[in-house]
Amino acid sequence: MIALGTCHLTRRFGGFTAVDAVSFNLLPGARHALIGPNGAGKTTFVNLLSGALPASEGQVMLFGQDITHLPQHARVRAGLARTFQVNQLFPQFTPLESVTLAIGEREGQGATWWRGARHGAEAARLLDDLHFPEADRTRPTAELPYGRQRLLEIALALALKPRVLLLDEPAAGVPPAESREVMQAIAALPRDVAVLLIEHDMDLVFRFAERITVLAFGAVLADGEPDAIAKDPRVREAYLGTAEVAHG
Amino acid sequence: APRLVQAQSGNFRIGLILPMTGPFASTGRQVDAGIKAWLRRNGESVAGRRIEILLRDDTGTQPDVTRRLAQELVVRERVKALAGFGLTPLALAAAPIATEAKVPMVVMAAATSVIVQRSPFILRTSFTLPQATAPMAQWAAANGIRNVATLVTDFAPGLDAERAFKNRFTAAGGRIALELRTPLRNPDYAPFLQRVRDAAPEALFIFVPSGEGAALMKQFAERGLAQAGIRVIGTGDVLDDDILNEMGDVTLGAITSHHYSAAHDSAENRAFLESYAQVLPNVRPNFMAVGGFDGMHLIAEALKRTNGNDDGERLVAAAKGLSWTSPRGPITIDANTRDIVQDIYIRRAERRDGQIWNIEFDRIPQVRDEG
Amino acid sequence: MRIALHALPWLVAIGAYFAMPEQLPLLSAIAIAALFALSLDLLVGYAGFVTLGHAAFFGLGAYVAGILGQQGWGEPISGLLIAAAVAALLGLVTAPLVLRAGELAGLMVTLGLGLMLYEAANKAAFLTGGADGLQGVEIWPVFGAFRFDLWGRTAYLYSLAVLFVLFLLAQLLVRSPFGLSLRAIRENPKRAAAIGIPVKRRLAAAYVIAAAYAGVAGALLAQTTQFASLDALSFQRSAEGLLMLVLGGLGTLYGALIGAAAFTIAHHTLSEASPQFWQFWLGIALVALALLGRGGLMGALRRMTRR
Amino acid sequence: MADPLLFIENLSAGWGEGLVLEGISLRVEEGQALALLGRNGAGKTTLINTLMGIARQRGGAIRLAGTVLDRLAPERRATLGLGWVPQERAVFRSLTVAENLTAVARPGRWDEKAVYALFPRLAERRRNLGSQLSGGEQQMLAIGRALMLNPRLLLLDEPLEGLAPVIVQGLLFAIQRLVRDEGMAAILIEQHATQILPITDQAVILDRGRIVAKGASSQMLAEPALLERHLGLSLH
Amino acid sequence: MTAFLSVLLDGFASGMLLFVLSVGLSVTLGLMNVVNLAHGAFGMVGGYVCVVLLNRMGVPFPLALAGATVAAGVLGLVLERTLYVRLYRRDHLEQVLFSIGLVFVLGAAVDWFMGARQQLIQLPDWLSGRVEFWGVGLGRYRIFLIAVCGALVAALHLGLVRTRFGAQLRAAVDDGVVARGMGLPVPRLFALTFTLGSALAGLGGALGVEVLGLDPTFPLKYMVYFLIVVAVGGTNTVIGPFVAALLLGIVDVLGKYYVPEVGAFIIYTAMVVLLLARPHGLLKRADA
Ligand SMILES: Nc1ncnc2c1ncn2[C@@H]1O[C@H](COP(=O)(O)OP(=O)(O)OP(=O)(O)O)[C@@H](O)[C@H]1O
Ligand SMILES: Nc1ncnc2c1ncn2[C@@H]1O[C@H](COP(=O)(O)OP(=O)(O)OP(=O)(O)O)[C@@H](O)[C@H]1O
Ligand SMILES: [Mg+2]
Ligand SMILES: [Mg+2]
Repeated sequence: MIALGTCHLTRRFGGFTAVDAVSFNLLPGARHALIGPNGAGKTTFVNLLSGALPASEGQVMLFGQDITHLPQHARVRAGLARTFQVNQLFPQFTPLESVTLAIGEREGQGATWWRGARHGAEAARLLDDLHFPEADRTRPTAELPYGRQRLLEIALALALKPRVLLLDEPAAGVPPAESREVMQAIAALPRDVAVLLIEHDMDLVFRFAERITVLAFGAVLADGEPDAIAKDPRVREAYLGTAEVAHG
Repeated sequence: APRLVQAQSGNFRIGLILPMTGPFASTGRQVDAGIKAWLRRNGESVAGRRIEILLRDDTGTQPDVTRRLAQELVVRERVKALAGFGLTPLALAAAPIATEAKVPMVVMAAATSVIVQRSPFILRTSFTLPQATAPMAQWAAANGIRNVATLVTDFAPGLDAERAFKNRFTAAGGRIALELRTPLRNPDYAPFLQRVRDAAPEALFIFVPSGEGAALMKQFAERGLAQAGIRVIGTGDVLDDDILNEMGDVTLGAITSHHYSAAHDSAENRAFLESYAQVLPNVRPNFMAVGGFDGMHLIAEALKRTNGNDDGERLVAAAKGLSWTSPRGPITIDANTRDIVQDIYIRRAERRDGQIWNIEFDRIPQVRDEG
Repeated sequence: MRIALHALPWLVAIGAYFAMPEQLPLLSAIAIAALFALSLDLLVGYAGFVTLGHAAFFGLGAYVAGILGQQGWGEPISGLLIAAAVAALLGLVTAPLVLRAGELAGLMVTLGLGLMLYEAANKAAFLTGGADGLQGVEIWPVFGAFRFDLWGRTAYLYSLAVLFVLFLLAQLLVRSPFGLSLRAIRENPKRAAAIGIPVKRRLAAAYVIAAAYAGVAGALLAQTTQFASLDALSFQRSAEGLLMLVLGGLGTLYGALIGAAAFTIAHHTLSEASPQFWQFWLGIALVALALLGRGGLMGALRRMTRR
Repeated sequence: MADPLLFIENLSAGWGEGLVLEGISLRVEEGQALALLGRNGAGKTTLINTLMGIARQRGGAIRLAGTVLDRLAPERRATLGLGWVPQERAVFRSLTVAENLTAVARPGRWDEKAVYALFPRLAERRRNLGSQLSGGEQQMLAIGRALMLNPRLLLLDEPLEGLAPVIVQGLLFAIQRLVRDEGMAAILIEQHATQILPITDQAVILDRGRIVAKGASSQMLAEPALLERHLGLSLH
Repeated sequence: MTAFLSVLLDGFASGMLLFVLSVGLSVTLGLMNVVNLAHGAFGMVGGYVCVVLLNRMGVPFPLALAGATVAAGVLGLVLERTLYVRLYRRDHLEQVLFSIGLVFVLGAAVDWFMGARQQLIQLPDWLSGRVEFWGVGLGRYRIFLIAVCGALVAALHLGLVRTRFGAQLRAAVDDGVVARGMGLPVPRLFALTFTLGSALAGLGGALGVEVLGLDPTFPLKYMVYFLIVVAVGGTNTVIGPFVAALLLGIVDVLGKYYVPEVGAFIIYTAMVVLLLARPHGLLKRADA
């Protein structure tokens, strides 16, 4: 069984092909990283998977179901959650409110109109798990320091209890110490949750990933075990440069 | 609980509801000035009671506001007469209040036929469109015009005018070549006039609300319809005295029918012009102003006849059948319909002493509404 | 303390009935305007969806209730419900069009649809009375007992009661998860979709609810004045509703009440004092408020109470 | 003694009524790079934004080459020689890449061509709108845009975030060259202290709005315990 | 056939007028992102200035046009510096509240000085009447409108949208704070542009007097049309609104000529259809 798969997935903007016939599989429970040069099409790929952008061609399958034409919210219902590279938060909501809202939607209570919101306790527990400081939970999101907003970005995705989680540069702007904590929380997700991580911090990537796919110019350049990728000369030239790669 | 108190002394309050702002503001200004002119001329005391006018703005477009204002005026301000009413829908909205409160309601501007039937307390001192239009049709037929296009604004008075013209003109053997209705808002007359040109009638009959006539006449000239041998005929609204002079040479020669022209030659009118000039200098009174002037006169006469008694039913009874010589000429309030009966004049726009006037050259005496 | 604060507007409203028995027509007008502004608040203030054509629903409600009354069904409460249903139906039909277009274009589509309905009502004179308005509306006494009188007592209490009930309902709505999700959509539709909120469906629901509310407001106007006219459908009506809402403050529900009251009273008093130039003073007031007070009157009130 | 390029004394600043920074004193000489370190919320961005005149300065003094900046509008500061790369990048969304660069250009060594040479990717996307760039491309554009001002002092708020490793290397090298060879000065914020300490001359660590450590970068690199204490950072 | 051409040209001219009236709004709303519903009020002021110069002072028509443009521009500049500056960063709806208030104030002020009546002007001889080309007639004034408008479009497109000034302006609108941080004189850019928008409104108002008439309700009466043009045309451009205005003018006039019964339906339907087909403006594709 494949958790999330694509078949010749393509996205064009005018004459420019950002994602070029990508066929890709994410296994249940995978700890998979997607790396590649800037503008390679990683975020666009995630947007296609999550339904934020319609595909020009190709298919997206989630647990065997064709979701290519499902709207975003239906994909979320089906167990697919994502974070954004550039924060997408509710500026006037407090973190607690935001997470409560996400949990409520997950539980299918978003259309309830006759009583107040529940799930406050579960939201608090989730923020505890992520070491989200108590004092920042009830301030408007807009006033939080950037790093805290990044953390909330992840909390919102985790609140949905996804079976497939797509993380677009979750650690960018977060100090290494904290990002490690975050990645630990993600690594500690149930073993059947598949995670796709996009990240330019190679420490994190090689610490986390069991498998790596490299995207360049919209197409798959390489795919394999971390060790093999680290040694691949094409990947070194296009992406890694002379960086030391830690092994975790 | 509030109650209508029957006061027989003190001020006689009149609730005057007019469009003082908005697209029809000039109507309100004219009527208001007409009333002020009457008070200036005749004094503010009638049958021992001081006349007090409470002016309210209905903006000309909101019937529910008009209705509420009428309601407030009778309930809170205890007015003993309602007056004004610039447009048909607004008058219609207020009619039930007059009925229920039993106060006379003097319509000074609105001109659709039906209005007076909506309440036994309504009296009218303006005119009706059929009343002003039918004589135009008759004159046209009698003066060798056989084939006419009509162009009216698409709202109740316009439809009244269209119907009246058609009935009378075809009855007299004429033919309607084309019937056009222009929208009330954003009328661009060019395409309509182009159609008129295509149809090439002998004359074009026009009714548009006052103020609109300017744009229409300009377009008429610009399109060269006159050169194409098409004459302009219409009701006096088109060549409203308020702006006639500024409309310029394009109006010269246009024939219209109406009940009042500022150029009307009579002692009453000269006196009216004089007091009006004291109220609103530099503005020529138009048919709206004379409607206000005569409406005020009607209320005052009725009040005199009841010896200052302000009971609404008695006031209306006293007003019915009244006749007098107005600045426009002899007029009567029909005892049955409570509508106005008046002379209608056929006029031609001409330049006199450097100014343009509607010069009356024919008269159809004592015309009734045939709505 | 909080409860007292919440009860205050309603106590004022009931007090006004006794204190100002001669001002009841104005007070009814305020209640109706408040309901209209409230319906806009649900859509604009909470869901963040601005419309310029909301009068379409107001006017439709007015004509439905009016035509019912004219055709011999003058029972007021069922009239309100039918008007609400018809307005909601129009909302349901037009929602996909309006939501399809996106922000500025959607706004203009609401405007266009509103203007089209206006023209349609104008042309359908056999049904609506055209530019003359709907004549001969007769509304039966409320509960068979309270006649709509010249002083406007029944009209006011009836309008106020309807406003009160719908206000409570609105309050329930905005505090519920549904209401929260509307606010979330306003704050960030992209993220809202990514946490599984069906954005368009929720907005459509808000649109339909707001339409029903506006329909009731229109029906109230038609019933209490026993009259309906084109101006109920006009752009001016939509714009005035928005002005009241912004004046009072968006997204608080109370702002709609305060804004409607303030605007209507200011309009009324100024135009009584100066029938020709009241717009000057009203304009000055609006400009000053826009410059001074963020969040409208409610914002100003909040800042004052916080001190 | 001659004024340093940037002179900050006893600065306090914040947002609205709140105070974030207190008692900050700093100097940056021409041709020097300063690393500004600290945890999330320490006030790094607030410091940079205060220099730009965007956060509110409440006390103390800021001078750029002797000119008092305290009350100057942001645009004046920019023309005096500050080149700012905001943390959120904030490229102009409705301008193309080329327009983003030319709209702010001031004469000097850095022009469109030089920026494209540093970031070839931008040249390829020259006609794209700012809103249609990838995250990393936006970062490059934000840096390029600041360079187009030909500033005397670059303020780089987490400029490496979101850039591919190979680009990071190139950029770090370029900054080093700018400072050493062209005499530009720079303040660099970065979460990964180890990445920028090697290319900066001095370093400052902020914690809760105060300077808690200050010294030569090389010395800091040699003191992992200090970094760990203030940044919660273990180097390996 | 000649009738058709004649009507088509009328529609063209009517669209041109619509454009001149709205172009100021596409500058303030489209480029500056300020919901300036008082746009029509600046047009009205321009119109009245033109009327006064022409009728009371006997100034030649072209000079009166220039006077109207300058007067509206100066008024815009003064109001921008004193009032509008405070509203740039506010909610769009608060801008609506403000600008409607301003419409009321200016409308009432004009009423105070000039009265509520229609204001009319007499065109000079060289602009009145009609010329015929191969049997197709067109009013001289409409030809004049077409010429002025064509020149405006070209000037604005080349001088405002596609220049460094235009890019700086858009940058300032995208993010005023960052733009200032990049050394752009944002307040000056805004003041200049707002002045330009108001001046254009004034010119439009003055040109419109002859065709549309003028009274204190002018700003509200035509507000809907201005909005339609800008919304259908799309923001960030002047060519879009230009095409939109032409299209709407032609559709409106042809509709009135061939199917006068449907009245104003046509223009509204056209607008809704265009908006649904091209939500981001005529010249932009949805996903670009
Ligand atoms: N709406 C759009 N129109 C045109 N081009 C676009 C659009 N969106 C993205 N692109 C282009 O598609 C390419 C891929 O972008 P994408 O955001 O997927 O890159 P990425 O791999 O996530 O890069 P990064 O690592 O920098 O985030 C980029 O070159 C970008 O400029
Ligand atoms: N625009 C703002 N409005 C109000 N408060 C702000 C704003 N920006 C930052 N703050 C507050 O200032 C304090 C310092 O934040 P700042 O962004 O300067 O930290 P930082 O060191 O840059 O953190 P990070 O590493 O997350 O970028 C925080 O408490 C934050 O909430
Ligand atoms: Mg990306
Ligand atoms: Mg920061």
